[in-house]
Amino acid sequence: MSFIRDGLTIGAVAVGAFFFLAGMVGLLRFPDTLSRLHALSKADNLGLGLIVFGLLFQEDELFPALKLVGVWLLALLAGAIVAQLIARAAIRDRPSA
Amino acid sequence: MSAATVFGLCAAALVGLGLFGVLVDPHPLRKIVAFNLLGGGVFLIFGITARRGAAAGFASDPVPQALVITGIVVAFAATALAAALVLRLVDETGRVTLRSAGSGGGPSNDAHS
Amino acid sequence: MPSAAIVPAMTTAGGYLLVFAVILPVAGVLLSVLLGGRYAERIAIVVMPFGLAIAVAITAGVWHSGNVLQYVVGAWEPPLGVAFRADGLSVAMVMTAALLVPAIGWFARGQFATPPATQSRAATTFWTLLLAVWAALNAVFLGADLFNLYVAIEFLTFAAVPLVSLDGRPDTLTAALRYLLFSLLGSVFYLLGTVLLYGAYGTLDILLLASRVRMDPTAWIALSLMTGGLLAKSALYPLHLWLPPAHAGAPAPASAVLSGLVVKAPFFLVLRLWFDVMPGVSDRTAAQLLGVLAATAVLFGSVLALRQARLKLLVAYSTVAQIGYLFLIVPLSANSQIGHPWGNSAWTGGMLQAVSHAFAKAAMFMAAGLVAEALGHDRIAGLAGIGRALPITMFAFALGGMSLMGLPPSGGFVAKAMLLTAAVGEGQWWWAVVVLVGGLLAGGYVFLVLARSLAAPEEPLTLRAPVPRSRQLLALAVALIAVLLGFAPLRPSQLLLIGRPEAAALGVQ
Amino acid sequence: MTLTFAFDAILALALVAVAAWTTAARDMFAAVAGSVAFGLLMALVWVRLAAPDVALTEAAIGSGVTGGLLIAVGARLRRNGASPGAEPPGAILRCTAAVVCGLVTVGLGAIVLLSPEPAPTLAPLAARHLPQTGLGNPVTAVLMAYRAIDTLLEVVVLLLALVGVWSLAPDRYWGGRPGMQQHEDPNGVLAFFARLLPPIGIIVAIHLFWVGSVAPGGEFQSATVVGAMWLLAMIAGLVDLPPIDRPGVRLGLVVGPVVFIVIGLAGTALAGAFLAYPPGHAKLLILVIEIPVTLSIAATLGLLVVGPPQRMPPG
Repeated sequence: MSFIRDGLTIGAVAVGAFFFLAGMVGLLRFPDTLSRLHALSKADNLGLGLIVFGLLFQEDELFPALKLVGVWLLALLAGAIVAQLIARAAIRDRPSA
Repeated sequence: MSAATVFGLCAAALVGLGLFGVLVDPHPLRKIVAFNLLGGGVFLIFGITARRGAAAGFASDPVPQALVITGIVVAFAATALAAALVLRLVDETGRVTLRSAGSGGGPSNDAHS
Repeated sequence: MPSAAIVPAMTTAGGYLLVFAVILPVAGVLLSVLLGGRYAERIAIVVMPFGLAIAVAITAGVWHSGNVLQYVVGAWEPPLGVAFRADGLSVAMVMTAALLVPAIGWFARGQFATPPATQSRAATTFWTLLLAVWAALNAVFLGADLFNLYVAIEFLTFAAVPLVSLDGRPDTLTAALRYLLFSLLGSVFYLLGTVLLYGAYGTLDILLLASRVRMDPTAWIALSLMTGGLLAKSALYPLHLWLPPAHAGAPAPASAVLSGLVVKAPFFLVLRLWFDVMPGVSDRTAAQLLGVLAATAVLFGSVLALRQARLKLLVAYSTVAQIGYLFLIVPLSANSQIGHPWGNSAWTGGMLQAVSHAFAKAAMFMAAGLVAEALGHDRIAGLAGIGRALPITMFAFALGGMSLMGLPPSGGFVAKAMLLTAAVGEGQWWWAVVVLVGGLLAGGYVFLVLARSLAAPEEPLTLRAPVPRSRQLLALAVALIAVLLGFAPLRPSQLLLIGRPEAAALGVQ
Repeated sequence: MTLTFAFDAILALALVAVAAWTTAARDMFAAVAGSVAFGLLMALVWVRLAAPDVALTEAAIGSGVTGGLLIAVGARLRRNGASPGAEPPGAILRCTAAVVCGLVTVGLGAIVLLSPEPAPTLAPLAARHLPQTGLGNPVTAVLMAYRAIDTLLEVVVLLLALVGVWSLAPDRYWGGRPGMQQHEDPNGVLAFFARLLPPIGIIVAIHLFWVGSVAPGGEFQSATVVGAMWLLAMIAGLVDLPPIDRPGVRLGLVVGPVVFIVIGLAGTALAGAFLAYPPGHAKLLILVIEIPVTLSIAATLGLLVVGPPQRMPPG
């Protein structure tokens, strides 16, 4: 039983970590602020979601598991808002505008 | 080599780096940033002291941990005061520098009347 | 051996006074913040007599019992808890602060008086921070726990730095920022040494640490780091660069606090470290090295003071020089041939220098402030005639200067004479030369000012503002204390020995 | 074992690398961003050193509030177009500094390697007296009981920093509102965020506060979250920045240390020493102190970030 749980955790966390890696590459390689932001927020939200999903298998109790989900939701919310704000600032400061 | 030793060496490097930044960076705000790195290194030494003092069922000696919490708060207070000084200085002069009429040890300090 | 009775875990009779000495001014600070500018001055004035009374009570307690007062905070015994401890050394400094702070406060009423129903930024801040400085000084002088002392010196930093930039001019802002950076750097090195000692010996209490500390590399490195940090805070050459602009730029009452009292706190901690925490760790070379810095400070600071064109900068540079004298204690007593550092007259001489300089320098800054108020400037070249216009003020300046020079019968004379005696007695005559040359140079810059002020002005001197006689008399009173200290006996003082281990066994009278 | 060691080693290297990058970065803003990343990595290190209380404090204050403050200052410097008024020091000075820093690093490293492991510790003493405090978290016991005097003085230090920051206001603005820029767009995303988050934040803060007596958490971490929520609301323009001489503001700032001192003095009468707690009531009294202290720290942190008054006082 614990073998299956561990396997699921490892799988989900590994895929999540891959998304983080992809986001990082995007951040470093993409040409302008908006596309970098795109790469980063997509990868972050998905990556963190998968990691939280993977960790849920390690939790036996309900409350800590809910806390984990709460962490993901808050990060999602903050990420979305901050991405919005950065994007607006980027459009406002765009040299052509 | 234990985790405490690894982070201890890391702390030694941070203290050196932070001190270098405080000493040579001409920009006051960056001196403050470097000072926070230096402080981080010093706090880490508390951390490894605490970790090496694990006993009585505690994974880490609580006394140095509490001292670090105090230290972090004091460091923030220092950052805030220094930042406010830098901002006021910029408002007054439009420049960010520690060199002014009052600088240096020479006798030419009577620039203002 | 009465000192053997000091147990770190015991609260002595009257020990609660030590906590009150710290908490009372803190309460004043809180009240000032709560009620705001209208009341800050009144709160400070009300707190002062009580603070003085507490200091007198502590002094009486130590003197009568002939032993340390101690308070274990929260009844949690060290090493887990924190203690406050008052020995002879603490008492001397606590008493100095308790006399000077009210005197400076009274003096400052002329400058920072708050008209009813209005608030002013500088006045509110000054009164709040004056009490904060007092609380911090008491915490430093009475602290017996290395980390508690760290909090105390940071407390002092945050109280002292804004005093420098009260007028908000760009050059004082720069001076304040530099003071802050030097001071923070000093504190962080002190903190680093503290944690190294804790990691090696498992306690922060000074007495416990003294009984456990060994001559090993950790102790040695910790001592160097902490000493280096404290030297930056006390502006010993070559870490003095921040001091002159900061002390000269602050308003006169603030300068008096900073130069007279605040720089003494890190010096005090250096003494604690070298003589109480790690008496065996310091070796002769390190002590001589510190002596070289001290001697350079005396000579270099005095020469620069001579070359200043402004009165307040001259007084500030003379602080750099006078701090040098303080640190001569270390080479002269750390490896005393008598066997115990405090058996040597350098110990008493150095402490007397700390105390008499506090009064002398405060008086000189007060006088310089009054001159600047009266003339609207403090250029030394433009002082002609001020001696006749403000005779009391210039007399106060001269008396303070007399103590700096070391002319009899001032406190500075006795202090320097004792340092000389010790230098000769220890066979380290080269420090005696420094003391003498420093005295001559001090004579030079004091006479420079006096001669200028007594000269006949080219055109009749018009004072920009009237200077109240009460403020002049206050400066004079403070200067007189510095002179009266000269009637202290020319031998190791019994009071300063209270709480020194083995002092009783030594049989010094 | 080897895997955790590898993780620690990578973490340590990353920390040093970020620090080096922060020191070397040419752009000041990059340096500020680097210091935020540094704080977050530090928080991870604290977890690895079995110090979760410190990790929370570091993340909240060391990285969060400090980072926010530095970003705000950096942005204002950039907006003002402040020119860097000084050149870096000459090569000789840099080399000397490098040698000094190298010596400090080597000396510290040597101590780290030479120090005994296990080290002397106060953990057994702290554990033995823990029942007297009624607390379950030994770090809170150190902060609020064994070394409560440090905590009391430190809260006042924070307040003094605020007095110092306020003293930097131009005279005409004394008593007025701080000058932090607000983004007043009631329908913007930020305003939405600032309406949505504070209730959650307050719950988190209460949780952190409550568990602090038995588990990692406590008044400093909780206060930071409260302060951050307040800041968010101020930045989003939902609440105005308070004038610094408003009595409520002043009361909020001092209520913590005042209650601390009052209960400490009561201890002199009831338990025989300043800041001692009568047996059996320690936990309750500590809680009574912690609630106002949390409020005061939150107010102080928030006001430290928004800076000195920059607008005319009302009336």
